[in-house]
Amino acid sequence: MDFTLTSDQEALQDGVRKLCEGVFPMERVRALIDVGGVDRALWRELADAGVFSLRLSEDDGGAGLGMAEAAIVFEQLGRALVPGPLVWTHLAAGRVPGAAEGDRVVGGLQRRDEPFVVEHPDVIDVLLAVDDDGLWEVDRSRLSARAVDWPLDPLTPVHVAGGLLRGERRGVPGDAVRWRLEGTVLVGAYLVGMADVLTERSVDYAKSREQFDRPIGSFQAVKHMLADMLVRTEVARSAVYAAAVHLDEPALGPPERAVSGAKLLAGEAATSNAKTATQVHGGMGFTWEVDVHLYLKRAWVLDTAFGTGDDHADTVAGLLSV
Amino acid sequence: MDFTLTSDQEALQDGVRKLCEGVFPMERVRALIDVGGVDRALWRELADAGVFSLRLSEDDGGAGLGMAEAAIVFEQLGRALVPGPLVWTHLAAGRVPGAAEGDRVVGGLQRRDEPFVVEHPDVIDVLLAVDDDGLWEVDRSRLSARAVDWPLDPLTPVHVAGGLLRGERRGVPGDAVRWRLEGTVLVGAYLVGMADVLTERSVDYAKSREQFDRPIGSFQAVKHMLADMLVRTEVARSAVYAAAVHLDEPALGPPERAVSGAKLLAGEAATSNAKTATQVHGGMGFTWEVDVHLYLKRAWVLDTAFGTGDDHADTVAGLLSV
Amino acid sequence: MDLLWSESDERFRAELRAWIAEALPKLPPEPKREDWAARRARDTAWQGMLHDAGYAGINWPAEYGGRGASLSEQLVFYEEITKAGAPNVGVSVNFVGMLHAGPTLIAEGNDEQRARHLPAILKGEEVWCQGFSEPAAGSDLASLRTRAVRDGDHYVVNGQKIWTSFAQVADYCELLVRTDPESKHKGITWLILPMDTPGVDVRPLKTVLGSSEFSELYLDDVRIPVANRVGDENDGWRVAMVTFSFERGTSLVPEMVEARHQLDELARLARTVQRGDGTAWDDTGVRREIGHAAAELDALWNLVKRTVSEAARTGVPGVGASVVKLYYSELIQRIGDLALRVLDRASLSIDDVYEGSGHVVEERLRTLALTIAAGTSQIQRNIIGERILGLPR
Amino acid sequence: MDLLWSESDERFRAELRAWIAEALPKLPPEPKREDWAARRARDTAWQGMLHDAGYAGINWPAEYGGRGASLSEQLVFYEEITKAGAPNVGVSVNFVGMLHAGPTLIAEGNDEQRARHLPAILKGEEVWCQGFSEPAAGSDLASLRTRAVRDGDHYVVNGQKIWTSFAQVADYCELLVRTDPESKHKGITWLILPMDTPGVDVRPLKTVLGSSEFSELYLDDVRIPVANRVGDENDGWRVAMVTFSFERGTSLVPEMVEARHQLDELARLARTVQRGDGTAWDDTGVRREIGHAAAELDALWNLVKRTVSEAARTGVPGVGASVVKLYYSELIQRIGDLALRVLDRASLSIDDVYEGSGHVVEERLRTLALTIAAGTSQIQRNIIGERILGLPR
Repeated sequence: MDFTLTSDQEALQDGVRKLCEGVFPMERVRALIDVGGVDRALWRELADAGVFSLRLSEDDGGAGLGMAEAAIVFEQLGRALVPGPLVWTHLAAGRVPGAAEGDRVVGGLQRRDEPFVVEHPDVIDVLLAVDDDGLWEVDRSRLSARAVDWPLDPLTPVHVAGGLLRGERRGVPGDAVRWRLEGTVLVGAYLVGMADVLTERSVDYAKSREQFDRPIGSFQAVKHMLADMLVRTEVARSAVYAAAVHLDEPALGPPERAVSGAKLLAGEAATSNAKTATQVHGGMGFTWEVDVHLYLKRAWVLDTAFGTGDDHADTVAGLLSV
Repeated sequence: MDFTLTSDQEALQDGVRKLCEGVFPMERVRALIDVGGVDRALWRELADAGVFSLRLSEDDGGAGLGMAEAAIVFEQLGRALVPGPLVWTHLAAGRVPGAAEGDRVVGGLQRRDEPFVVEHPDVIDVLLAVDDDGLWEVDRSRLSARAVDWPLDPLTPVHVAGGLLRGERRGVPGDAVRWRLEGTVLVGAYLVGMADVLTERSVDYAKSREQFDRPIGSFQAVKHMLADMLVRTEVARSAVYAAAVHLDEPALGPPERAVSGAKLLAGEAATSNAKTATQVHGGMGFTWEVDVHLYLKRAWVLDTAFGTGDDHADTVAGLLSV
Repeated sequence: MDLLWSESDERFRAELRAWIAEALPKLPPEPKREDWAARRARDTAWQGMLHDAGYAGINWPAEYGGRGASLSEQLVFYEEITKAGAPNVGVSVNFVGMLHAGPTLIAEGNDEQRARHLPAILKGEEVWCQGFSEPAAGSDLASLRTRAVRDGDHYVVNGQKIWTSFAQVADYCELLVRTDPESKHKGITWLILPMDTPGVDVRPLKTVLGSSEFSELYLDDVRIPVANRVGDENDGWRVAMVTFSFERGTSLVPEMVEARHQLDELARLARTVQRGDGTAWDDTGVRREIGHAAAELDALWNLVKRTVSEAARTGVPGVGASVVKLYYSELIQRIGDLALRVLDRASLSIDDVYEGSGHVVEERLRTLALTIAAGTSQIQRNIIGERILGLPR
Repeated sequence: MDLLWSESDERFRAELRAWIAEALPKLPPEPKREDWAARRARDTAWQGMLHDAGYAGINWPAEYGGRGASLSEQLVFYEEITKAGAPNVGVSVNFVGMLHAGPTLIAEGNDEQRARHLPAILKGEEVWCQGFSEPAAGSDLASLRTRAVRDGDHYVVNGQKIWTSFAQVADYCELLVRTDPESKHKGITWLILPMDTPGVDVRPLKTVLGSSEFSELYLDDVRIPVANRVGDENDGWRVAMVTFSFERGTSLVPEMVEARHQLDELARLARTVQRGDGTAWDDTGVRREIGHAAAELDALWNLVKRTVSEAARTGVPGVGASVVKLYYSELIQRIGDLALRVLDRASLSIDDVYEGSGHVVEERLRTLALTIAAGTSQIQRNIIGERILGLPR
């Protein structure tokens, strides 16, 4: 039992962080609004860094790493708010040709209740659907989808589709179960990264912004809001790391409870921190120019991905021993 | 439309307040712990002041007043934390002989799910039960009840009973509907009075208690907690008064939504304020000697009386126009 | 305690309702979000129609051309206007003129200023904007730094304002400037700025909604006649605050009427949204939270009635007004969160996925500003703690 | 990141579990709540058994007679003890001796003090209580006023202490006194007070639970030998704080293990409590909140593991320890509220209405203290804001 990052994991964390700072500074992320969230060249840089392939075996061109490392990577992507169907393409690596290499952008959705909301419709090459019977590659030519002019998140353009058809099979039911668990944790990790950077940015702002001749961060009301941001982040991060480790280590027992709890708390940490960050930034938090709203909108989007908080709370309750 | 107290109502409010200050100072309320919550002489003083009879016609020995006035009275009783089955005896006035005059102490309960919890078992002369079919006087000699050594609220001793039998009929189904509505509002009014006095007492404490060379009420964290206490009280009070007025004035339409909303918010105001008051009082709030815990425990008790918050939120939702 | 409307209130309501039913269809359809000229045209047209029918300036004294309605009639007015979906003064391009600048001129302007502006505002001929906030003066408004220096019979103004609504289409701006750098509250002056004065530069400010109803105002050697000063030099803080007592608890009324409507809409949506074998409405937890929010809105509405009744009796609105602003702005955000939860994946679109769903998502974004503007929730709690509860600073 | 216990941890767990299974039945049944003598007898008996088996002072260094267990073994120890329902050091009558006074003597005592007290504490022969808080010195502990004046080789102490646990049955008290009235933190001294010293008056303090595990301590010309001083005169604040670094994130572990058990109990209760046609568990809203709380407790437990792992690596527990105390104390109160909601009318009784229901009601009352004691939640947020986030005071 040593629940800290290994030095390899620390190095990975550091590397991805620097990659994101170099390739995805905020102005470049913002520029992706105009191209549907994905720029092919940047996407390939992610692939080259191993973001999609890192859990493939070395024989398959991967790094042979586990979910713990994937979670570390996605946390950093979340900090930088890198857009696009990162989780789906990561899951598809090794199963959909070209995904691991960044040649094909893979999107996906869970087949639950209609209508189906397809993210990044104009930039994805492949659309996957997961349901209880397995993984499917949807035949998009037969899809009746409607474009949305005004998406909630400008970096997550969407189509609304009905009667989503199954296409070619890409996996059996067991794969679907595994994908759901892994996807849930990766989204959770991304959300923790968002919660984390929102705390940092809000703290910085509260230290520099003065009102009534004092930095606003010296007012207890603001200070306590910021403290709660840190608290939510640390609690959610512990949950996400633990869930990832549960997926890597079967001897720890069934992972479902840990996975659902992680997504639940990560979603709440990111949405709550984004709302608090808006409040701490005052009027500036209501402007397009300040980044906080981009985080808030993405947090809301991802809170619905791979199950909502309600879904996951239900799941955890059902797994309590009584 | 003039939603302020009339001068008669202000006089009534003032009168009951003074009565409570005179007859029910906190040390006397505390002394009632040893006698099951009711002292016959003090009970009769309440009756003489018209607490039970005020809505009876003048011919029947009452004051011919309405629910608005009853709510004003019960708010004051709540401030003073007067114990005993005040609401049931008030409802029973004119229907159970001796109730209005304070000669018989009337308790009651709603027949819903077992087990039934009978409050003040040792001091009530009559036990009423309300169900969908009407009002009933329970034959207590046939009741299988079990005494509780350690009640949550020392001023609300209880028995636990099973298989509660109906006894003599005291009212038709329409009476039961009316009693439930009226009882709900009166409990709500009592809870608002509690929320109110808890705010006052906490503010007083926060002004006088010094730590770090400052009154703790000057710390923003404490100040904001106290502000929220006031806010909750004012919002709940508006709801309770409005519910009472709806019961008095049929032209305002069906009262159910207003009544349920009032109880819901009053229960939350009292329980939340009592918890906040405990926190503001620090270590002293954890002592038996300081009164806050008596309010907290009573708030929890009353939050379950005449329907829980969950019940009432459900009721309001069901009455939304869609 | 009486919640029944008086006969005269009911008569007023019936007349108003009949008039709206006739007048509203004459109005052009709502313009696109960013078409400010068209929005000005429509809002001022409606203002003109209100004026001709005798409903303009519902809370303005009759001697200044207003309706001089009682506070209960004002409630009825806002209720009917909002329920009918007619343009609401609170979100009109000239809300500043109607709710702030006009009332300030009534209270503190001179005869000439009143004669020149009040009729034009009421008729919908003149639109005002507000130049109060600055980048470094938000919650601490009195620290504003836009400098006005006397030069003969003019003030020469330099500085920057922010959060100026509808500046693109405004004729005048109520401007707070610093005339004494040595003192804080007592060094501020209130000026009437014609927006076509040279040196005024309006730069649209994009909000989280992607729209630009707000602007930044850059003021570069802007010359404003001393005759445009309202009140004394260095007395502008008091002048600006006078307006707030004018509201007497009614300022959020249209917003709250709209919120009640929106909650009904949310309950309807919850019955529409498919969830497993049923709808979102079948979820006890969600349904109960909607019911809870409805109870809170009902209670707030009754608190408004208490506040307005107290104001009608005593002239001051009592504790209610502070409470309503704080509570409402946090509640409406919670309602918005609840809406996102009900919509689930459909919340990813601000275009309607279900009829009306886009509106609730847009509202969630819009209401982000409510806990910040006009005093953050943190400032509101300070005010309640210090002014109402008497806690030490 | 590794959550699997090492082989040696698992071996430790197996041995401990076997020992507990054998030892626990030998203990007398739990005494009545207020029978302090019997509680002392039972808790010290258990301590003696632990000592003889080599488990006493699980976190104490071996050179002072402790087990010197690794941090992960400490987690295993607390987990097994709690799961088995064995007496927990955190709520034992001698928790002060084991967790505060003993560690302080190890760190700051002299050889004589250590030799005299440490073995006795470990064997269960000596019980300590704590004399830190005063009526006017709670959150602001350093403002304590209990006065010690030097008189030859004694200090003469006058003052009042409060919140002294199990003082009725304690042999010694770790006492903070003021030796320099001119300075604040730097005028405090740490003394060993034998409880049978003349002038010590113990007055039980009744809590909201109606019980008296706490007392007030009145000190009237109490003479304490200077030899009983730990550390230097006026250096007592630092001495007292040394203890806290000893915990390294484990202090709430038994409490949290217990809470996980309690939440399972609540889920079981929810399936027992009849509600309409079904049980409280059929209520989606309630069930989801129970699931939510479980997720939070799981996460906190994992945060403890992170914290302890960091402490094992670096010697300091990092941010986790502050977060766990703040979050846990508020969470456990929410769980208690949820329990009252599930029990509905049955919550009116602290005697069991359903098996185990009384316990959760009693716990709701007990946990009221957790957001207050050892630093209120408000103080905790200040600490996180200032020490971790670096915000200005």
